[in-house]
Amino acid sequence: MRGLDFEVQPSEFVALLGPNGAGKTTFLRILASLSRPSLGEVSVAGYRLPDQAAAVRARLGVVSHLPLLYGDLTAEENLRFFGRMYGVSNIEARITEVLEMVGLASRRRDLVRTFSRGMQQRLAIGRAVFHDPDVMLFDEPYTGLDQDASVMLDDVLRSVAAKGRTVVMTSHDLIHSGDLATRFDVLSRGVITASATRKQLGKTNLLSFYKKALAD
Amino acid sequence: MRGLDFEVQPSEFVALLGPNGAGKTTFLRILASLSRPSLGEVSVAGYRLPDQAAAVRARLGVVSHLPLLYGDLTAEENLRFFGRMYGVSNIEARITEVLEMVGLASRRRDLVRTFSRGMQQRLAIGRAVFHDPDVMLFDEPYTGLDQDASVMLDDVLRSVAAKGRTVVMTSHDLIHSGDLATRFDVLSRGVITASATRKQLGKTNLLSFYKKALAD
Amino acid sequence: MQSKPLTLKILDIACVLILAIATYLALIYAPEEAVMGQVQRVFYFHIGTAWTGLLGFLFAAGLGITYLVKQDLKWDIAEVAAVEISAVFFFITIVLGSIWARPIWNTWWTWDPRLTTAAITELIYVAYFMLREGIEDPDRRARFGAVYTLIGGLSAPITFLSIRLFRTIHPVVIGSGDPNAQGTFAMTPHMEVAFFFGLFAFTVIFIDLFWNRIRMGQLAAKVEQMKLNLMH
Amino acid sequence: MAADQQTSRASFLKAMFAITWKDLTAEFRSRELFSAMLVFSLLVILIFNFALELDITTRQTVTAGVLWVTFAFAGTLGLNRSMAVEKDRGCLDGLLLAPVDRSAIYFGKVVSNLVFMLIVEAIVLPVYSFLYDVNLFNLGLFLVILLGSIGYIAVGTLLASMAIQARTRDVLLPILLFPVAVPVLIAAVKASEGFLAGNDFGTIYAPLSLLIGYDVIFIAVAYMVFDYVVEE
Amino acid sequence: MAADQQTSRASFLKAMFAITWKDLTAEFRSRELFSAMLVFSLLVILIFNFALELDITTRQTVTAGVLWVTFAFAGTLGLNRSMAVEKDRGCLDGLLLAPVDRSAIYFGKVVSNLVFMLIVEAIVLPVYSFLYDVNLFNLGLFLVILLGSIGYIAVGTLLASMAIQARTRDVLLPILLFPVAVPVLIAAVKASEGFLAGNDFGTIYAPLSLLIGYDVIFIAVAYMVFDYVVEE
Ligand code: HEM
Ligand SMILES: Nc1ncnc2c1ncn2[C@@H]1O[C@H](COP(=O)(O)OP(=O)(O)OP(=O)(O)O)[C@@H](O)[C@H]1O
Ligand SMILES: Nc1ncnc2c1ncn2[C@@H]1O[C@H](COP(=O)(O)OP(=O)(O)OP(=O)(O)O)[C@@H](O)[C@H]1O
Ligand SMILES: [Mg+2]
Ligand SMILES: [Mg+2]
Repeated sequence: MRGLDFEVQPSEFVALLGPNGAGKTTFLRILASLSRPSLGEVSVAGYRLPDQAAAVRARLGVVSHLPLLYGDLTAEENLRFFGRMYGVSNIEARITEVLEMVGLASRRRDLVRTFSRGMQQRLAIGRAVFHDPDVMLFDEPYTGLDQDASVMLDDVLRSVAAKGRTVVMTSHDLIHSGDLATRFDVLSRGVITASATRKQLGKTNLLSFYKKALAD
Repeated sequence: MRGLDFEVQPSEFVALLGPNGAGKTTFLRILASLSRPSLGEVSVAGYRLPDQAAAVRARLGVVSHLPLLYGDLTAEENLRFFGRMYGVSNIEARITEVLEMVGLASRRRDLVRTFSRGMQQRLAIGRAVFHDPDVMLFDEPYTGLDQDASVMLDDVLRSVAAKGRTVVMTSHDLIHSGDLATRFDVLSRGVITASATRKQLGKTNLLSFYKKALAD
Repeated sequence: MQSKPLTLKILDIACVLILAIATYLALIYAPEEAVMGQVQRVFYFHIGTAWTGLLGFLFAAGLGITYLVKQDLKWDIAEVAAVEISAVFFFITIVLGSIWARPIWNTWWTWDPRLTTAAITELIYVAYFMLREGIEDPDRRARFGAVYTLIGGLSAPITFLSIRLFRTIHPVVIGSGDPNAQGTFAMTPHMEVAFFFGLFAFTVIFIDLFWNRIRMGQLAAKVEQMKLNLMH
Repeated sequence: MAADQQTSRASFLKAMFAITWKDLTAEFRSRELFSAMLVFSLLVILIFNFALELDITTRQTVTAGVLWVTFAFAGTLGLNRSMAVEKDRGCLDGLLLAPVDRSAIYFGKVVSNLVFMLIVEAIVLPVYSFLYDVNLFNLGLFLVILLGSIGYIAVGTLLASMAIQARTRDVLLPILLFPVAVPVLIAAVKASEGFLAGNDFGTIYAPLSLLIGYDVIFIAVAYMVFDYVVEE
Repeated sequence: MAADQQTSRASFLKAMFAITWKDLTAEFRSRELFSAMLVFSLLVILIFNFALELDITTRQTVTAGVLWVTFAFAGTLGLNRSMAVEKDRGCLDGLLLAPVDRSAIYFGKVVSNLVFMLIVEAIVLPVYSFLYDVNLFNLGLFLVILLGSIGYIAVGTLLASMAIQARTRDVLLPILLFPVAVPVLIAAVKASEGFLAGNDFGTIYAPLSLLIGYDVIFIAVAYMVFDYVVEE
């Protein structure tokens, strides 16, 4: 990852687009302060990263390529554990609420390692929103989700955006991102080559904007 | 996986649909003779499974949730290895061809463990089609692919279908599957609840067919 | 690409001279030791490499701490350099010790605590290189390396201290009244000259190699950077 | 770090016990790790016995050595697995993302690893004393085992967190851990021998204080550097 | 199975060598496993000595035992990693999907594991003979090592393929393998002792033929049951 300046305003919803190997995942890991940029400045919701990463961590919800769940714990135990780590109050009520939201209420006492890929992804999303974070970093969150779960995630993201929270999401699915995001950044070979807000985009088709950005 | 009877004719393209945890992956593993059904009969392209699984293996190409690749070998070494295992003739020419097809020609000498998720998925597809199989089992093959790679995969699947080969594919992406498949099976809680060919479906929308099948 | 600084070139040449002098002092100038005979001449280099090696490990731990505080990769380059040279020196100590031991103790190796602890110390730094090998991200590699040299730097002295819990046949130079130790000898003034010059010689050689190795590390880092720029 | 300073002692302890609770819950459900460590310990003891064909008198003198080597091997097994669980589905990233002091993560893992190790030791001891007909019910020995295990786990947990982040994670831990844990093992063996032989406290004092010193130093150092091992 | 019968001998060998080639390519690129096994062997030897403080006379009699325990431990390390590589990205499924006789997979893995083990042994032997001042250059011993390694790897590869499919893959292998491999180890130790002591062939004949017997039985059994271990 070379020189890279990036800034998200509170209540922005940024869709990070780019071809395979462009560096989207690497970039999100930097935002989550799990990696360090070799050069350049990054700031999320007013905090400079990575220096102020710790300050922002409590308010961060992350969905990555891996589910970040313990296979030997049940769904509810996983949530309970992360609830404690984030100091969430009223954990039990919140567990029920979140499990219902992601449609796993009936499997709450099953071990996560027996879950199918989509069910793990659902729970990973539940885990990411559990502590009601202000900033969300989602790396291809639609992976493995079925129709119902996609609609659920759309709802989650929409309600989050409605509350004025910040979202950065990567996705190869231009339809979902096109519906939800307020800003589109195209990443290619480790640099942001184009950026446009929904307004600037106007009537332009997202796909053609994306293609054009890559062609440059 | 409960009692399950399933049959694919040569040159059919079956899209296997169903919610998370329905058993699609489990089912594909049975078809690939990597698991055994507890009950029921399954046959692929005229071979009964799992008894005649070995006979069908040479003609089988599989893309699963995992890439089935060695991280410590380069892209071309991986293909070379699998080429030898399948007894492919003229391996080197085929490697170049396949790597170009999946758009990894420039990374052919890089270790697979340095690949991004989408690049691994591309190579996994390359690996699955390397020995030009007659029957393909694809489990959510679009996962992680960018626009270009999706188009590439569409082309691959279309050309395969045009050659009269058999494909069974799971996907949560109704648009891609709707475009390609000739038959749609809906799997729910381990049983096939509905099945319709493209003709039977006629003008009915695939999404509404799917929803109806699940509602029953 | 800048060429070698002049001071370093001079130091290189000086090192060759100093090594020659040290060799002369050890092999010819110093008198033959009465009991052990000619092999005893190994002593001057045995101690020279042992001390610079051990101090080098501690020095590396210091560089590691500096890296952790400053988070600047140049300290990592220095740390690797220090560990590498010290590991080689220490290996030479063991080899020379073995050569010495052959006639004195009548064996190449014996399971004397000092020798065992020396071998274990060497293995700590072999493990250090294996750890670095297994990590790709340069920052993480540097951090892990620094942490491990620190742990190693703590462990090695304790290991050496702990041998005082054992009987040992390996002579302990400083403050030892151990009657079990075999083959301690009294140094004549000529021997002392050769001994101290040996210490001095290996210290200077360490510094020279250290400098060269740092330069090499910097060049390697530059090449790495250029490769990266080419790829993008 | 700002947030770390804000973190109060209460939330530190809460996070630490959340981690311990999670490990113990998972383990007491399956009892996998636990039984694996136990069976492995017994196998090591048997293999020792068989390979060395120890006769009764030698056996008496090597009890402490065999016990500690067994604990060390079983300990690596436990440490490796306990950290591999964190890496498998990216859980370590999950922990690092949580707004808690990183040292809470370290101490949480130390406590659960220590609990596993102590339970295994508590079973191995009577079995050993049954198999070899030696009396190991000795409060001094228990104290040494507690102290030795603390030191071993303290440095082991730190090194295991590095090892699992390397490519060779299956094999790296013993290589990193054994050589640096040597002081703790030596001191523990010496002290155990002393207590088992019923020596007077004067002779046991040295290894025991070395053990305590080692524990303190390694916990302190691990506490200070753990951030660097897991961060970024 | 129909396809298996169709598979000609040529394609069997081709598949087998493809697997071996892949393992060796990956390993000779990084030399990770290899150096890990080596360092681990040295550590085991050192630790044995340290913990047990064996005196010289005992040491001579236990050479064969210590050697084989070292090989056994290093062997588990290698087996575990070599099979873990197959599991990591689902590669084992990839192998099982290939239209080759499953026993070709088994023999391919056996050959590469055996190569690793023999290389490590080839280095450990001279080191050991240096450290213990025993002459291990003995054709009979080499034969025993070859036969013993074949038996150990034959059953070890089979058990490792089972172990990695279990949830506790990090810890299961030694527990499964050690008890099963005991006959091989005992026979190997006895035969090695015989050759080292220069006994006449009559006394060595028994353990040697036992060893060959085990090799044949283990290979035959593994060949027959490997299908069941990996399939479905
Ligand atoms: C940390 C590593 C070592 C240090 C600091 C060290 C230091 C010394 C010193 C200071 C002496 C001279 C003592 C005297 O004559 O008063 C000595 C002698 C000797 N060392 Fe070492 N040594 C080390 C490792 C080794 C090793 C690994 C070996 C052998 C393999 C070895 C073999 C010998 C022998 C044979 C002598 C001569 C003993 C005698 O005078 O009888 N040393 N060593
Ligand atoms: N461990 C690694 N070592 C070396 N290079 C790596 C490593 N991991 C990733 N890379 C490289 O970094 C680049 C960016 O990878 P990244 O995973 O961020 O891509 P991405 O945009 O998320 O792609 P995708 O859409 O396929 O997930 C790629 O070129 C990849 O090869
Ligand atoms: N190891 C296991 N142990 C017990 N149950 C399992 C195991 N693996 C999967 N299952 C169960 O089998 C069912 C089917 O899982 P499967 O992975 O086939 O679903 P899927 O249709 O592929 O779902 P998805 O769309 O999410 O990938 C699920 O209910 C799951 O919980
Ligand atoms: Mg990615
Ligand atoms: Mg699935």
